[in-house]
Amino acid sequence: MSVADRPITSPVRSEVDSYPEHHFLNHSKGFLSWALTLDHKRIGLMYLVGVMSSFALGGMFALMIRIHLWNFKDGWLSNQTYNQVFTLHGAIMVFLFIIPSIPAALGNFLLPVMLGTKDVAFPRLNLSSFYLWVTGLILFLTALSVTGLDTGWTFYTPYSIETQQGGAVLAATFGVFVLGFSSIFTGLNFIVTINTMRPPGMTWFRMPLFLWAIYATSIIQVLATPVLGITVLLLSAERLLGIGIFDPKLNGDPVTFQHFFWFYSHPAVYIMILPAMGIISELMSVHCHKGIFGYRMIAYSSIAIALFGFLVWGHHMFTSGMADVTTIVFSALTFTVSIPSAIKVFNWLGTMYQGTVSLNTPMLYALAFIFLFTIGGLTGLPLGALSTDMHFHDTYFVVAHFHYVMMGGTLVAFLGGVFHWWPKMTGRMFNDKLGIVSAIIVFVGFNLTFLPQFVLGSRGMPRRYATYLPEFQPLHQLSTIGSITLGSGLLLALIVLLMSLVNGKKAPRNPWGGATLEWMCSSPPPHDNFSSAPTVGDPYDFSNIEYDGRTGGYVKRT
Amino acid sequence: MAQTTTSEHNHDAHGGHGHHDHGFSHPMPIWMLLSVFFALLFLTVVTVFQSQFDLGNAEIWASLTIATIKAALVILFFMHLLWDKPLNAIVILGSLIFVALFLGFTLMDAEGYRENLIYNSTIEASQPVVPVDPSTDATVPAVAAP
Amino acid sequence: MSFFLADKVAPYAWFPEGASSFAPQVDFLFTVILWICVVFFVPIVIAMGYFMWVYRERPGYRGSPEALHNTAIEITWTVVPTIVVVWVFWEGAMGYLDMARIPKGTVDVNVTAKKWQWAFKYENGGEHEVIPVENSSVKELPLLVLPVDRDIKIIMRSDDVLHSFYIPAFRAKRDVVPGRYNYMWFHTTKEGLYDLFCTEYCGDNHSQMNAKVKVVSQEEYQKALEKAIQEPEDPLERGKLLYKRQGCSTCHNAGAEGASGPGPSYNGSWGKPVPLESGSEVAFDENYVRESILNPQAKARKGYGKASPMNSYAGKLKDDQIDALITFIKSLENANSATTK
Amino acid sequence: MTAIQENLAQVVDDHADHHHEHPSWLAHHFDDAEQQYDSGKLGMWLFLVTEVLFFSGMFCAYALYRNRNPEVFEFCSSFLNEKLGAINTGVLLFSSLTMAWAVRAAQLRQHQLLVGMLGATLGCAAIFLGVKAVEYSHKWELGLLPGKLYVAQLDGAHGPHKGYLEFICQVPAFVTALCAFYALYAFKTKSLFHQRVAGPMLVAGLCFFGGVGLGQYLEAQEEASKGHGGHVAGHEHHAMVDGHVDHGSHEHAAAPESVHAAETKTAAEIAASAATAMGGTPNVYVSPTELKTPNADVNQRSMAGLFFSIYYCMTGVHAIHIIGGMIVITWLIVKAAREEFHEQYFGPVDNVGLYWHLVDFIWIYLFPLLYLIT
Repeated sequence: MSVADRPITSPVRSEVDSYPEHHFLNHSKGFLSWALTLDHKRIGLMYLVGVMSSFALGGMFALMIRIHLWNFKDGWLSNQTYNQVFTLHGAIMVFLFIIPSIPAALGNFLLPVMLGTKDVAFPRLNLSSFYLWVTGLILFLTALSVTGLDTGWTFYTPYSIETQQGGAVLAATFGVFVLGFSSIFTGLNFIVTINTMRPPGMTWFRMPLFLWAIYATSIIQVLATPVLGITVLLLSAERLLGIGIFDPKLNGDPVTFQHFFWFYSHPAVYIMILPAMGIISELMSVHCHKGIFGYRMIAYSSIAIALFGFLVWGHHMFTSGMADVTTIVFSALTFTVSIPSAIKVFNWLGTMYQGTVSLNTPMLYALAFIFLFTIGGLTGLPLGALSTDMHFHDTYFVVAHFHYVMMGGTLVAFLGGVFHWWPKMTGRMFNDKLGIVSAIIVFVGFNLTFLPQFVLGSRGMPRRYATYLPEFQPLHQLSTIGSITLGSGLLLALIVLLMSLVNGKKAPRNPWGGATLEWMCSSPPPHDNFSSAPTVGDPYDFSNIEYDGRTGGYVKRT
Repeated sequence: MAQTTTSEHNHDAHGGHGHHDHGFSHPMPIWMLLSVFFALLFLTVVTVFQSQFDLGNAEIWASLTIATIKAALVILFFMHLLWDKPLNAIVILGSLIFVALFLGFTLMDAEGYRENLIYNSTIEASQPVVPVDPSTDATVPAVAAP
Repeated sequence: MSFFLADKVAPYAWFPEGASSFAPQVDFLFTVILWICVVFFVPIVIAMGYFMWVYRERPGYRGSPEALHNTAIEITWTVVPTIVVVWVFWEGAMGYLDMARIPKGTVDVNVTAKKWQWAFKYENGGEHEVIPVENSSVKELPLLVLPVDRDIKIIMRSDDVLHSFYIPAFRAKRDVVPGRYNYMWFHTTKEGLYDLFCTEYCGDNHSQMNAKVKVVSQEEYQKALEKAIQEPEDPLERGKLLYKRQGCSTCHNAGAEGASGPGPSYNGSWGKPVPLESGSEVAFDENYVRESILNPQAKARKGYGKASPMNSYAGKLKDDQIDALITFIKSLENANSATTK
Repeated sequence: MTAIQENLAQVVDDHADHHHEHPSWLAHHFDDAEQQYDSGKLGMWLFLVTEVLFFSGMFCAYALYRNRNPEVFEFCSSFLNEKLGAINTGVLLFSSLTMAWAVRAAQLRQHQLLVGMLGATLGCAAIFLGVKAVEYSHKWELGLLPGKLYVAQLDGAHGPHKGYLEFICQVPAFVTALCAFYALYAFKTKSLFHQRVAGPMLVAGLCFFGGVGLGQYLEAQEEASKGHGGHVAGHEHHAMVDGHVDHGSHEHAAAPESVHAAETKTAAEIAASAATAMGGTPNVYVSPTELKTPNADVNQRSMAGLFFSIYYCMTGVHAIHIIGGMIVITWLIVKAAREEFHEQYFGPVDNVGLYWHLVDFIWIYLFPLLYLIT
């Protein structure tokens, strides 16, 4: 179908008249007005820039890895360098990009607006958690520049105690500590905001599902991250004083370190995926112009995932010599998590049914998410089942699995969300045609990169290998080609967004026809979001939202 | 959770203790503060006293029970949880559940693989730190190798 | 999707050939899960594409905003997956218990993992031999010989960091954790030469920490055992053997063999004065070599103080073995590093 | 972490200038005082949740290793002076009382009393740290250090390093001096505000050294009882055993007959050590506890060292929280001196109070676990 059919984003629309004179972007000028701002929207934008640039950094490392693996031996990196590269790829992507990406960047911008409040509960705390994030970034860059971290992002002991890169390990662990608190305070802020600051009429079940997801995420952030804090603190004490709690040379127990680490880092997986699911719920309903299917099931399943997520960390340790009983218990609990995730997928499909699907950039990313996340989820089954996991554990099968969930899931949803709310954040429309092209390239490139890795893994190719057996080479080369495609797709997406800032049409109040509160205020929103508490209705009631040719956007029929 | 929304504030959330003249604030009566303090002091004396006897394993549980009573006093009265919004109580008690989860699984597992552990491995770091036995002026040998 | 089906067309596209009693169970469970995935995934994708097309936004079409809820179907798609995963869990757990319960009357092998070398010790105290490999990033690998159709018990210890013992053909994996023993077992079913990997990241040469597993007939196994305990008479040959068997070759380069680092090369250093970390110098002679074997850190060579520290071989080598090594290193007096990488 | 504390509480005067219909203490984005109070309070409770989970990691390590080799913990906890622990517990409990009272004072607009109560809390915190300083420095001199650094010789001989206490006290001394100058300035300018702030700070500074004095007095008592035991054992010309009576006799030091107990035990130990020396199984030490537990090689980095790692981690992190609390309380004193608090706006006092009680709460568990259970 031709894109021009869809009036929503077509570039030849009549001049937008609802563009606001004063909004948060021009509310005040100067560097300090941004550096010291307490406005959640500006903090959100600063996060957005931050996480996107750290994603670029991590992605660069990813490409270095893939290019190195083109040959089964004598790649262009030495073993040491390769180890440092994959470590930094993992650490930067996890701690600097995925975890803050959706909650801290989009969440910060959207939560108060969707909720109908002026700001989050603790604006200063909000700003300080941004600066904590910056501090963490700086510490990671030092770790990178001092000697290069080579422990893997999991800092497993005793390697992290024995490695020669002591300075890097210290810098990185402190970085993780600081980033942990950044994430804790964001979560804390959101929980309080949602609990105590909902305007009259905004009952729990009138909250958009994105907010439910953010709420569930925040619970995990507050409950799990402190354990990571103490873990890395003890680890740096290991390095500095040799306290020996995790050091077998002092009768310490490395397996205990893994328990400590994964008690955070598994729930962290849900910190990454839950907000992504929230975004998809929004995108599906808005771009199908149809209420979300099974609202309550989705809301409850978010909370269920958040809580079950705490019961399954052991499945990262199935082969590490846990006691058999623990292993089996953890395996059983692992499967409980799969159910709520499945429910969500089915509900999204139900949302499309009999809807009015507008195939624009955000929607295509959302559909890509469903495809990729389903693969990611399903390939979790053989990893949760014990006997098969004995074979797949620590192979490329795992690598492919979590990339399908983390990248195919979270990153794609993040991109979809950025495209979806870009007009609201910047007041500019992007070029939808090019956006669609980027979505398709990303989708193809992604599968080309990671599908071969499933086969690699099941044929026994271990993770974190700088050199490998010649028979694996063809699949590795396929994967490398895919990664380059993927990279170019992401680059195109970035270009589309930046171009919109230069020559994008001014965005209407409600370009997609959403029914949640953020579409009720101008784009970009004014400094205080709402001068008076907005009237709250059903966030998914599209019956009286109609396209209005004059503004090029949608309006509520009154 | 509903009573935490701004829409419906009711002072019943403060446990029906009048004090409406103080708005939402709820000053604790001095006698209550003092009696809680002395109760805590008394319990401290008790726990120190009971530690004089060797009760074996029971000692751990005795001390922990007393400590828990003290902690409860602090939380309920000093931290005012008794008159606080139920949500706050849920929050803090919930955290204890997750602590139990964390300790429970980790310790259960550690107990499970205990027999596999190698003790006193002859690795340098775990050598005994007494270099010389004065009586026989000869280096005390390292711990026996497994 | 096509590659999921590849499992049908080419039976060995998905897994390496199975050679242990675990393989059938694992492959069966995986294939079943694979088809479960197909059964869930294909309809989802078809539905997605179908809805995308029929309900696409177009002039003169407006979908109905109804159909927001349907208890029956929601219960269905909650209950069905639940039943499925319960079965998958059960099957997996049973398979795992089989792997965890070690039977009696096994052939025991002691495995010691250290950066970046596997060391295998047979029941009769004999040690593994080393075989050359072509077309790989390493020149030779330790060889573990096992009898076919026997229950093998692997007793694992690590000298330094975490490693993991993985034989894809046997579908068997277990981490090697320092400070404790880990055990695993499997029943060999097929003769052949198989790969053994370290799958827990262990540092610089993690990816070279491989070995070969050779499953042979009972008689050949006995022969291998006898061969394992004897070392050649000639001290030079013996030293050469020990150089590989004791894992010196993983860090020190000798002639054209062995890794170039982290340890210093043996080539052409005999008899010459050696600069030390401490700044002083010492003659590279029998005494120095012996001390460096027994107490490596005592006289660390200049520039190698920072290298990942070598463990002492005190108690691991007999005197005549050390002498043999010395003879071997002595023979490299005029050798020059042919190896580049 | 204190910056966060401030943020949690300080939100209240967050750019109020924009909104003139709001009183200065009510943030622009809150509808009314109660909403602001509830938000702050919920935020604080959530922060306490993170604190609880943060400490749970160390409690987990404690439980794990205690359960793995209890004899180590029995042996090592005899190094800890439980008198000092008990005193500190009392001090913390009292500070909790004053803190709770401070909240009441804030709610009732009793500004003078509020400053007093906060000052008292600050003082107690200082005493606590003073006592801790003595405990730490004493252990360091004995070489009772964490993990790899553990070098205790157990022959009662103090390590070569002396004067750790002086070293620790430098910073507090400097701070106290500053407070003193500030106090002088305050009394010279006769500004009530400055006097209200400087008074408590100076007192707190002095309290620290009070705590040090107290700690040293109690440690000296221990030394005395040990000295006796050491003397007794000294007759046996067995330096190692000597040490053992020293530390082993902690739990007996309370009663006089314990010395005889120590003596008799000593005899047994020499026999034991001699026997084991013959037997070849090496004994690094002989302690009263050994007679109960066959495992004799407790005095190594991998055993006792591990205990002290846990000890220092737990008490150290707790002490850091105390210092953090002191900074926030000082900030509260400043606000209280400005008479900012009233029944509509006492959130900061309440929230800092919650934090302070949690620190107390943690110590209530640390004290028996580390000092008492033998």
